[in-house]
Amino acid sequence: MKIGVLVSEGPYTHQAVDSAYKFVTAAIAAGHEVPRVFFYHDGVNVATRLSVPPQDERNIQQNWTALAKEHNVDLVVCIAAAQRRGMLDANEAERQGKDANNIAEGFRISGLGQLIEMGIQTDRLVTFGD
Amino acid sequence: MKIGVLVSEGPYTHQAVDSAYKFVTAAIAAGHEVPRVFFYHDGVNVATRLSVPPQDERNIQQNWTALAKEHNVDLVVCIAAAQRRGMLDANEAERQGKDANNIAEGFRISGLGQLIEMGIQTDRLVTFGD
Amino acid sequence: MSTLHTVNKSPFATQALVSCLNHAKAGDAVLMIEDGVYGGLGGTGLTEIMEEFGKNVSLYVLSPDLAARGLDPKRLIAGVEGVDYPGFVDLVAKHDRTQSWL
Amino acid sequence: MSTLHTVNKSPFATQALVSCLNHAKAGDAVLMIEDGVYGGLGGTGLTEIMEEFGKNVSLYVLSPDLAARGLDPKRLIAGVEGVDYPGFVDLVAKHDRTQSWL
Amino acid sequence: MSDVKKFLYVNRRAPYGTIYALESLEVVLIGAAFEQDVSLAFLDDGVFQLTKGQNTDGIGVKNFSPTFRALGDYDVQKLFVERESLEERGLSEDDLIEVVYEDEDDDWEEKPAIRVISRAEMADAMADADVVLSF
Amino acid sequence: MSDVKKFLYVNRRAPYGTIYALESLEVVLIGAAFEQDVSLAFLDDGVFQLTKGQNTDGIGVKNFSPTFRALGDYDVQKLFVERESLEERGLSEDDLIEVVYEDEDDDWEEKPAIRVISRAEMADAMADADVVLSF
Repeated sequence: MKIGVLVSEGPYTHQAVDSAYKFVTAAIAAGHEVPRVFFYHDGVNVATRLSVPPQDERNIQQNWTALAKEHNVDLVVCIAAAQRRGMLDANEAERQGKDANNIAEGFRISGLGQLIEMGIQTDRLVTFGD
Repeated sequence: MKIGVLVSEGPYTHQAVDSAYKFVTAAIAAGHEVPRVFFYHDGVNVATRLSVPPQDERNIQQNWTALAKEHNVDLVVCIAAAQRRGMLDANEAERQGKDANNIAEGFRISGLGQLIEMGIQTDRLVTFGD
Repeated sequence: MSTLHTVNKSPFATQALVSCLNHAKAGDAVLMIEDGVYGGLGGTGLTEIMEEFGKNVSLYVLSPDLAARGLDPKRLIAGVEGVDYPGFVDLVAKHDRTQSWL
Repeated sequence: MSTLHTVNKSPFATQALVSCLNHAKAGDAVLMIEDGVYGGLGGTGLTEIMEEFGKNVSLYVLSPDLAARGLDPKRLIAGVEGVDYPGFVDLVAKHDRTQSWL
Repeated sequence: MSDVKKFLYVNRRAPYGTIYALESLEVVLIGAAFEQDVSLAFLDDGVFQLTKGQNTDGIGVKNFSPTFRALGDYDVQKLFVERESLEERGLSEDDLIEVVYEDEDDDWEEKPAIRVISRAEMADAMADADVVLSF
Repeated sequence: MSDVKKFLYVNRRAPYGTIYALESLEVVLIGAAFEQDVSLAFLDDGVFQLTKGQNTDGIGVKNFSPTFRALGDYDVQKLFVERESLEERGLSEDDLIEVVYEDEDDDWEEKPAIRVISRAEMADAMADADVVLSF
């Protein structure tokens, strides 16, 4: 079965993205396909490569990047939500005249259409938020 | 009277930081002193200089930076909360081996001691959060 | 000695307002801001309890937040007073401490 | 056709669980996750209403979230079943849609 | 699975205190281009999103309430509002903005898009959806 | 104003679902160095922070509950827990972890730092504080 996942809250502050990670891992282990995870609202903050969590805590961004690589999951960060919150990739930074960017490997910035498309193309959609 | 302000939520997602801005502006206009605003939890995300809000919306970071400059308000971003969430200044980025930084002018990164000190040295402490 | 309590959550969504009122002391003030302003609405299941608490505690709503949400001040429970941001600042200064019910 | 509802808020803090139960249909399942697991606790003011809803709706808690919060499964209301993450996935697959009550 | 899915956008939160209401609307506007069967549900504090007379000048946040009125132009024709949620908040349909759409099956007559329904009907609408997006 | 202020840390939220409980504790640990009069208040869902037997292995989040037990070493001696909040949640004092401190005025005897108090006493504790920090 194809399961799409929507993450609506940022890392460390809310458990939502941890629950989503556990869920996606379990879904893939059970033989389901998770073609895409869409990050919206503060969920876009998950994609920063600049976080430095304490050594004895999980590194949320790195876990997602590794998961995406291993299981070919498309991690999409909503561009409109990302712009408000200061999440940019190199292209966006150049386009907006910003002097830095912060999106980690494995995440890509795209439009809300990717969320609708995920809803159309998957059999289930599960939302993790606040 | 000296009034300290604590901001606990991030920009655009929660109204808290907008309320704090209006409050601080009104407090200063009324002749009070706001020596420091402390940004904790997701509040640290207010300090990013990389945000690009829609043209017809307020620019939260720029408003705070301007307010700090005009009225000499010390905008302190909690270092521990900031590290988790990927908010770094140039020094921190170098120390942590990160290839970019994102803290805007007018904000400085420091420890939680600055929050306690604010509680000790001000007559009132007002928290804006979720 | 008295406290200014602020509440920024809708009483229809969370328990923050009720918990605040249960801990406020006579002579305290409660200022409802942001989504908290819905707590000042009359004609709801909460109106009676608010009127009761209002006998001992001064109840305020932040008027700009009320206007943003399209609520006419006429809808407010009797005794609930609207204040603007300068009024908010005055309330902070007037009371000995501020406690936020998040 | 049936729905899996997920609730991730404490019923003592927000109205999410009650609103969910008020909209769930016979044959639906409600999975309480994160702070939502507190909704499965017995011996509270909510226990009776939960038992009533449990007659028409299957009630689950996510066991890892229950354990994180130091709650023994023995504390759960009769009829509330613990599931792990693979069980969560199975519930999603089994029901036709998932609705999150945030 | 048919080509057209039923999308239900569930709005349970008040406007302005948090951004969810606004960002929900942004999804609806983008989603309208996908020619799916779209419904919006307003229940609990979500009904506050539709109140008349919103004026955000005093809080420095953009008033997005006029955007709801544009939904008809995007061919969004079903805004379900729960009656019990209104009543619990001391509101009635008269307190809500008007949203209309032009009915192509009825000589493009303007019709109201907001439909006040009971809690039981809201539960039916939820159970009828293929995809539920919660904000 | 005296040199020592009364700081009250108010904890009203459950652990793990959000980070507020953990980040509140981080403030308390740093604040302990400032030699102020420190109290912690646990009410509403905040009482869940102190439950025994927390095991977070299954959710991938760090278990910070042992840190509470270290508070005594930081000379934090007053953890007020509201009785009504416990009762509403089906909990009693037996369900809570033990936190002790050494009383320097009583030959360094170990004493319990957790004090279960009534809602009225909690209101008194709040009204007695100079600085209230809410998490």
